[in-house]
Amino acid sequence: MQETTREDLDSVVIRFAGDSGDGMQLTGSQFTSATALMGNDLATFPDFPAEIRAPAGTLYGVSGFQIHFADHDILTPGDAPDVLVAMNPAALKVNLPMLNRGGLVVVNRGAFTKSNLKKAGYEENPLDDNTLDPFRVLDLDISKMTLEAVKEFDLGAKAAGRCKNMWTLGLMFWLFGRDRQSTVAWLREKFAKKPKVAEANIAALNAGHIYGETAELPSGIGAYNVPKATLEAGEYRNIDGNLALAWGLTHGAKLANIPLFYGSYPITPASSLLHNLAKLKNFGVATFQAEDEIAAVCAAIGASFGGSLGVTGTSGPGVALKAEAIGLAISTELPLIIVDVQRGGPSTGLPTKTEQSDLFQAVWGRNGDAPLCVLAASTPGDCFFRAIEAVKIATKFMTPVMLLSDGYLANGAEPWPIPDLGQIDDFPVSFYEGEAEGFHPYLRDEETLARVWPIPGTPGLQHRLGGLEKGQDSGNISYDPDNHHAMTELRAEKIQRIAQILPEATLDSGEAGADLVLVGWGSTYGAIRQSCERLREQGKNVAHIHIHSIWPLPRGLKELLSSFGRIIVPEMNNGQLAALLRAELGVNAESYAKVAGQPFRIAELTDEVARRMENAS
Amino acid sequence: MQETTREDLDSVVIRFAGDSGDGMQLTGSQFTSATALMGNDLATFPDFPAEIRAPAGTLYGVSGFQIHFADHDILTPGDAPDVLVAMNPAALKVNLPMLNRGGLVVVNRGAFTKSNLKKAGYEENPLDDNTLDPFRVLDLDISKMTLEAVKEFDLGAKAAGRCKNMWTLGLMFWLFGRDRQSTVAWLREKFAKKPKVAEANIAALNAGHIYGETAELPSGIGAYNVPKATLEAGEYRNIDGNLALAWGLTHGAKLANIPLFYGSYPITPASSLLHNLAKLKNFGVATFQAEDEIAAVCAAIGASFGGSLGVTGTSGPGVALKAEAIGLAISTELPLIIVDVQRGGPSTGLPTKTEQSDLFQAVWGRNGDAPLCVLAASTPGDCFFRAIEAVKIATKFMTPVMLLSDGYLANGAEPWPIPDLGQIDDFPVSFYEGEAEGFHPYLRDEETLARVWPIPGTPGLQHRLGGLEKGQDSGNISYDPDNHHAMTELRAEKIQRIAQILPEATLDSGEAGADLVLVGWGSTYGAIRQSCERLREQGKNVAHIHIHSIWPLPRGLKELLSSFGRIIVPEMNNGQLAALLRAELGVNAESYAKVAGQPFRIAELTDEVARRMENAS
Amino acid sequence: MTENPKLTKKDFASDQEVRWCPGCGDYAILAGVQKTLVDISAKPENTVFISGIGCSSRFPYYMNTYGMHTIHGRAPAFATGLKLARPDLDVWVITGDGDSLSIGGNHLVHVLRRNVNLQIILFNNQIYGLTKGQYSPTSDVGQVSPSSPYGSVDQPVVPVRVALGANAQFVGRSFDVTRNLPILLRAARDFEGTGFVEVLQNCPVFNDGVFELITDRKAGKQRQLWVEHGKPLVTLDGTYGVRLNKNELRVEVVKMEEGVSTEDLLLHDETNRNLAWMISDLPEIKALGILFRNTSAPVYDAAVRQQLQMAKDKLGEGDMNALLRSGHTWTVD
Amino acid sequence: MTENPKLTKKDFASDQEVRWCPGCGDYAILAGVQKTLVDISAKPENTVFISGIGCSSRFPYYMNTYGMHTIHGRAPAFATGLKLARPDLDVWVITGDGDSLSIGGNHLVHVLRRNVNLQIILFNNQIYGLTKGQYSPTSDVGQVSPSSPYGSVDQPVVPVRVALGANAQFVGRSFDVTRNLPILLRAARDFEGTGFVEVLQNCPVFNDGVFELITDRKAGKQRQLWVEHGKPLVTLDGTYGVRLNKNELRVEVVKMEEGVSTEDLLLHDETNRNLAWMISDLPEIKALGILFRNTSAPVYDAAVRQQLQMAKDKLGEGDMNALLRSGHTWTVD
Ligand SMILES: Cc1ncc(C[n+]2csc(CCOP(=O)(O)OP(=O)(O)O)c2C)c(N)n1
Ligand SMILES: Cc1ncc(C[n+]2csc(CCOP(=O)(O)OP(=O)(O)O)c2C)c(N)n1
Ligand code: SF4
Ligand code: SF4
Ligand SMILES: [Mg+2]
Ligand SMILES: [Mg+2]
Repeated sequence: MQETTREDLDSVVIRFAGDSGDGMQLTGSQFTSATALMGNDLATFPDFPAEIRAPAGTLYGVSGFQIHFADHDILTPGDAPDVLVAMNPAALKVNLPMLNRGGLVVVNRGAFTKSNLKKAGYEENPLDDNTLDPFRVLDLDISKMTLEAVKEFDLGAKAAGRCKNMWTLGLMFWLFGRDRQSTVAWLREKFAKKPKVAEANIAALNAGHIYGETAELPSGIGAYNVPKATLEAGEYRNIDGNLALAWGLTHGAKLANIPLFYGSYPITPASSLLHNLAKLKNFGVATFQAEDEIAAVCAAIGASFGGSLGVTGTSGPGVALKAEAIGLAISTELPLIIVDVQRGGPSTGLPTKTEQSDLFQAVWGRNGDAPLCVLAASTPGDCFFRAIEAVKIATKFMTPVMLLSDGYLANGAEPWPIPDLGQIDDFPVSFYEGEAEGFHPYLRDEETLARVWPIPGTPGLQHRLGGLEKGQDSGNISYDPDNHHAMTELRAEKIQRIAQILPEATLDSGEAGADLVLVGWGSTYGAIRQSCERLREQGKNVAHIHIHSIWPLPRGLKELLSSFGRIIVPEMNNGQLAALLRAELGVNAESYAKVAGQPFRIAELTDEVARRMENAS
Repeated sequence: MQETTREDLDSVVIRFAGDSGDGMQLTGSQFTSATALMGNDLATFPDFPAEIRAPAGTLYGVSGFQIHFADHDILTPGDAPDVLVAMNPAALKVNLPMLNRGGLVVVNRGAFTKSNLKKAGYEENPLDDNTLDPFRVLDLDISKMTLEAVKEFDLGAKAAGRCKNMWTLGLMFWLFGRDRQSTVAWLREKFAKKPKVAEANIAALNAGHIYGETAELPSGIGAYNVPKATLEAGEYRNIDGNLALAWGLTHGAKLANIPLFYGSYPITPASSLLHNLAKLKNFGVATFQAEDEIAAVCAAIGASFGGSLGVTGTSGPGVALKAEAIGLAISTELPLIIVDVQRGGPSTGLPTKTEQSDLFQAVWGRNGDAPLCVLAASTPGDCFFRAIEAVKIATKFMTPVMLLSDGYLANGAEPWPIPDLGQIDDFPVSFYEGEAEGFHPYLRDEETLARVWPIPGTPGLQHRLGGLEKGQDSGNISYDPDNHHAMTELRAEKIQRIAQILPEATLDSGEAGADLVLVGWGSTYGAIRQSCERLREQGKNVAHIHIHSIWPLPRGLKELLSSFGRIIVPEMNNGQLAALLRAELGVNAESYAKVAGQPFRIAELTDEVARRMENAS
Repeated sequence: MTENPKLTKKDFASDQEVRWCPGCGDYAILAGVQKTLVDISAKPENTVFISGIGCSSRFPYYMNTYGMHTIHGRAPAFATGLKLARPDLDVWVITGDGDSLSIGGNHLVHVLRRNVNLQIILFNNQIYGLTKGQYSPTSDVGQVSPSSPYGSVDQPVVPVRVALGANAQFVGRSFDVTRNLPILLRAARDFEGTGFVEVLQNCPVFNDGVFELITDRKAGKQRQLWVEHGKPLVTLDGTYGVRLNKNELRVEVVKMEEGVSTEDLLLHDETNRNLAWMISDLPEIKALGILFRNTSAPVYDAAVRQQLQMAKDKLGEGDMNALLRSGHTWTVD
Repeated sequence: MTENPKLTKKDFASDQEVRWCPGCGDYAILAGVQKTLVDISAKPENTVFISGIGCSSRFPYYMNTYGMHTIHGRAPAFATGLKLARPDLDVWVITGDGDSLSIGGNHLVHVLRRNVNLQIILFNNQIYGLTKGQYSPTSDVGQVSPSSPYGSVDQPVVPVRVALGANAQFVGRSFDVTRNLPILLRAARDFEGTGFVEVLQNCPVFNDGVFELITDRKAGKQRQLWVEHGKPLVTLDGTYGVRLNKNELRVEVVKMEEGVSTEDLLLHDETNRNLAWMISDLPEIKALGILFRNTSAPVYDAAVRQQLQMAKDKLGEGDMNALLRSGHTWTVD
């Protein structure tokens, strides 16, 4: 076998697309694993339909998985694909408009049947007219070649056909010089009980690979190589946001030295957090699938009363339902973490799409003056650390913490340097066990203003908590006007004091005093950061601040912001952080809103900022 | 009988206080009726405990009713009482601190028994030490005199004792020269089936009155007269906020020419809105006591889908529960009114106390970008007009409207010029009945952006509504990114357009360009207005703007506000409108927060503003 | 649509593509409902389908009637409001086992106890379909699912028992792929009050074959107990019967071949709530059809309307001018 | 509190003044619970009362134990979380008919079906006390109240039927002023699983005397049917008995004086859910005591704990360092 000469590329974006039933998510994640093992930096973006298994061949049934990998640090799944793998006409139709001109299209001609073309709304076969002229095309009957490859296994037509994603993956592995070994191992494990299926899939994978090696590819299409990225040294793994949250919460509870109780009701895109935690029973993690979101949060609060770390996770509509109970946790000053994996709203909205539109709800969505701490994770890996931080704040300040993630973080995976747990300080809880004499449950720490946390079972400290206002000095129900005013201020002040243990506001990139600063939060981190770099490459003097604590805001933010000529806040919502910054800091924060259920593309962000800078000058 | 000479007073504040079982609320409202009939302007403030019927004699069982009446326009129930009627030691203990020095205390010595004194925490009888030295005192054994007055009716000791509030009322009627007739008539009606009880109460009432006429009152205590106020001519009645809301909603639905459907779950202080509406069945008002707040709002939305005006009323914790469903009404663009009669928060908070702390929740308390219209009533009588406005907006713009009231408005009564209904324009709804061809339910009016309202039963226009995002041009479910962005903006823009039919921002008092403007909303109207007057009397150049539409804000508000040197926002919350003004208008709005479950006192507001003005200069 | 010519099933299908997984039991229920509407000569414009959230709750989109796809668990509340406002409409509630028995359990209980005149079809697949396969309140103990990797430990509820306990007045049960479905649905629709129908539904993706023993085209006949008022309780092919053990006040499922005669069997009495209760959760076999029907229970929306009318009859049509002047008023000149 | 000397009722009373209306049935229930705790030698520090919102839900404030006065209707959910976290605690849920059957109906159903090891005392006064007297889900049709000035038209539910329908494993009923209350509460507490006890409670302010026929010190004996396992179903003074009409599968309340002998009567079998169902809503008389008790049902919190333990036994104590390295990892040098 001759050695292939490979063209070096510094970065590639591939989009795998096919029917929901075509296994594109699996294909994508196998490609991701193999790519990660090659030492590239990468980011991914699964994009699937709301229907569980939409009818084959339809436009709305197209499932996509995009991976961006490079020889350098990257932070987003890429704006536009360089390579599109389209397993059927619908996948081609939906995704072709995104493809870069000159990009490579890999199509499975075998799926371009009359009926599929019709379902996709093609009058002509796009493989046979000039539709694909602007692109390089690998036009293959993958269906047929797959059947050929697996025929010795006698699987039956349907099961045999299902191997075509592995054939395709094999080809892609060859094209981009990835190793098949991890996928082979994975197939053997997954189909441990059906070895025939495993071997057929491996045969398909190999056949696709061999096809690349042996077939004469059309001119302009060669084998590529994306050299290793110079990532920081260390041990890496892939991680998605909901996995990182599950592990971070679990480890946070360990650092606090209390058991983790997770109450939840399934909802997209938060469900996998429940699934991940349900697997950690040997870590002492108790999960409770409640009858609804309200019961889930109430159970978590009940568990916190008992000395566990009560956590509840959901998405926007679920947070709305939990608002009343969260108010009780604020009033009773119990630790509680509410994870909001945001999705497109309002109402049921776009359940499988990403958005950042629950910021207002997180900060202000409750009756009464009801402050709590709001944190936001910015990358899948950051979810791990943010979860630990949330546990620390909740237990140290005796308060609910709302932890914001979103659909993009939840499902997107990134290579993640496995943290050295030894470097993370613990913060063990000590339950109050003081004298019964003079005791009441609202005795406070002077510095944090946190109340004591005595738990049932402690002799002599019997007490009752509740949602009625309580006397500052007695803990008993109080209708006294001045006391209510004082308690309202105290609850607000306690949350503000959390800023003291959070990092001060800092620049992510650029310099203080720049012409413009982009202020972001949450999952837009990668896009904003890279867009800033491009803008600076264009000679524009821009900086980037990324906020991880929405409430309280980081110390020094106002001062830092006031050094800039202009503030633009790009958000996947209709301008919520921008409004909050104006309300709290009195700064002139402009909004750049994208509410499309899709992450920002670096190019659109760069262009818009550049445009605004020019219009101003 | 000799003619009494009466001293003229321009205004008096009386506070009736006693056990929950003493009938103080009744006494107060009878005094109010009689006072209204005298032509005084007045305002009232009932202040009762959370317990239904707290044990007799306890401090927390004290029930109060304050009335302020005058020969001039007044707007608040008064800062501090001039007269305190204390039916027992606990009532004296709780209320004496509020009384103006030199004020008059009327006490029922008969209730100052050892056990009552002890329950109130008095070591000595305050009638016999120097506690009352700073005041004028009418020290009477009302219990005994009442028994005497009603003994011929053979009621039994308990029932006879219950007449003592009428004896007291009779005395107060005499002291302030009110007519007994309306109370006599009311007693006869109320006890129509128990004439003996009616006559005994009347006898007590008369006895109290005669006591005033004939007994020699201690020096310094005389008969008073508060001349008529020069109110605008017309027919008047007393009204409290929840009654005005009930009638306003009912009349609003009539003007819209659609039936009113009210779904609710009881909660203080909103319950009486349900009670009031339940009585209006002959107006075609359907009320539905739902199993919870969620079902209440959902049923209202269901009714709106069917062509009714769906309304749901509750207080803060209930609004929290309704948030998810309100999002659906926003997404489906159905008319809906949510009445929030605010109370002290967070959580269960201070259920019987007033507060304005649901503003954030009203504007921003939902998942996703979910805009709706938020209106706020400023006086009990204003509730009527604001309710009509809410109906108009909901039906004209096809949107939910949140109508904010509060405990103070709900329970407080004021004399109200009965409106001439002929002066209020109707705004009949026309359900869409266009062609089936090209029809979809999100066809819009170009001007208001309201969608059409076709209702079930209309042949050919069958359609499905739901909470998933819908295509702007098809009304069908759409996951298209650009469409979602456009729809998000459209929903926001529709609500902004409501400002076009609302009054422009105007000054309530004072002049543009003044040194300082007080910006208020809701039930603080009276206190702010009168405080402004006092400040101007002190030579300070201040103005007052009162906002009735929180979202959208009135047109021209930013321009108007920018004419002032300083903006202070007094609110019964921790600074919510102030934050919203900063966020939306970028103006420098300072907060003056009072979160005490109590309305502002004119004096405290005046002093605080004066203090801040001095500190600045 | 003045003359209303006889409509066909197609007339009740909307222009939206049906988006359930291939082989999903929901297709059969959709067809069954459409057939029912044809059978009863329903008018599309007077028919409304209201659903919550779930695979099953996508149902209204596929019907050429009015409809609302609302929020999770609350469909009965929306439907109650609509029915109170518009008694002239024929209102159907579509819900899943999660939608109606997990988050929406309370609304189900309350619509049933009120006996609002509408129909409820509960698609019971013993799983959360839309959120990808977590166990539901009807899942068997031990169900392995993403949220119960070691098997669920939650005791399930029996939907028709919840309904009976909530004082429901019409309780029926069927399954997806039977021709009897439209018959039962028609009875529910004809019932004045809430017609509650549980439909066992196969989810081939997340819970395939969970009802197979009952619904299998052939073997199922052994275990299907289609009850009929006045008829003995015996399964479709006569294999099993139901007998009362009078000593212990329990019902027993007996094999007919073991010498039991039809006379020994209980006769179905659809007006007897106790009997419905006792046969609602039998071992081995499944009672199907109209388990309970009480036609004499008061109907909520009718009672509400009646009070409205009574008030008008008694007090006259409301007059706001008069109302504003009720009680004490006074005049300032 | 090491030696735990015998405590008295006073030891279970907190320092807070009891704030119910004079004559409220809640006082008697409070005393009954305190007596129960004394009887079972409960430790105040290991006992927790969790309530929702309502007059009845003020209860925890008056107990010198741990407690939470939570939000309306959700007490069972808080209690479930607490019990899962802390199986060592003795957890009691206190709730009203509005709290548990109106807004909280669903949580009640779910705690019962799961059979969490705790006790629920439902104070049923057939009214919303705290919000001043609106009708509740247990109010009789025709109840005049501020929200139903023309009389309520809502059909009520029977609390114990809701419980049975939800698959509850211990169902009891009592009333406020009876000495039998502590006996029943003790049985509920001793039960492994959810001990559900409905207590008929008089609200002298808003619904005075609604249970008078049953609870009257003298006349009530006629109508109180205190059931005992294995004993015939006959009221306290022998006036009425309960007989099975085998032809119609109904139970009949019969006057003993009309020549009925005790042998004709049904014997109570507390393990028979059908019997419990049938006697749960009798005309004229009220079945009281333990209507149903199934001691062999699995207990939720125990099962959850067991899975946690199993996982540890099987996989070893979780190791985060190992977990972080599970699946594919790679090293960059
Ligand atoms: C408030 C809220 N919580 C959770 C969800 C997520 N969710 C959607 S459908 C569903 C359960 C679906 O199960 P079921 O009702 O049995 O319907 P099926 O899909 O099985 O037909 C859940 C949990 C949601 N949409 N809204
Ligand atoms: C979310 C919410 N809705 C409504 C209320 C008002 N509320 C408090 S108690 C109650 C009903 C009380 O009835 P019940 O449970 O029977 O208790 P009781 O007072 O009769 O003991 C209601 C409606 C509330 N506190 N919170
Ligand atoms: S997931 Fe199951 S219930 Fe949902 S559509 Fe697919 S097969 Fe049907
Ligand atoms: S209102 Fe009724 S239930 Fe509530 S405390 Fe008073 S008497 Fe008891
Ligand atoms: Mg289901
Ligand atoms: Mg009650």
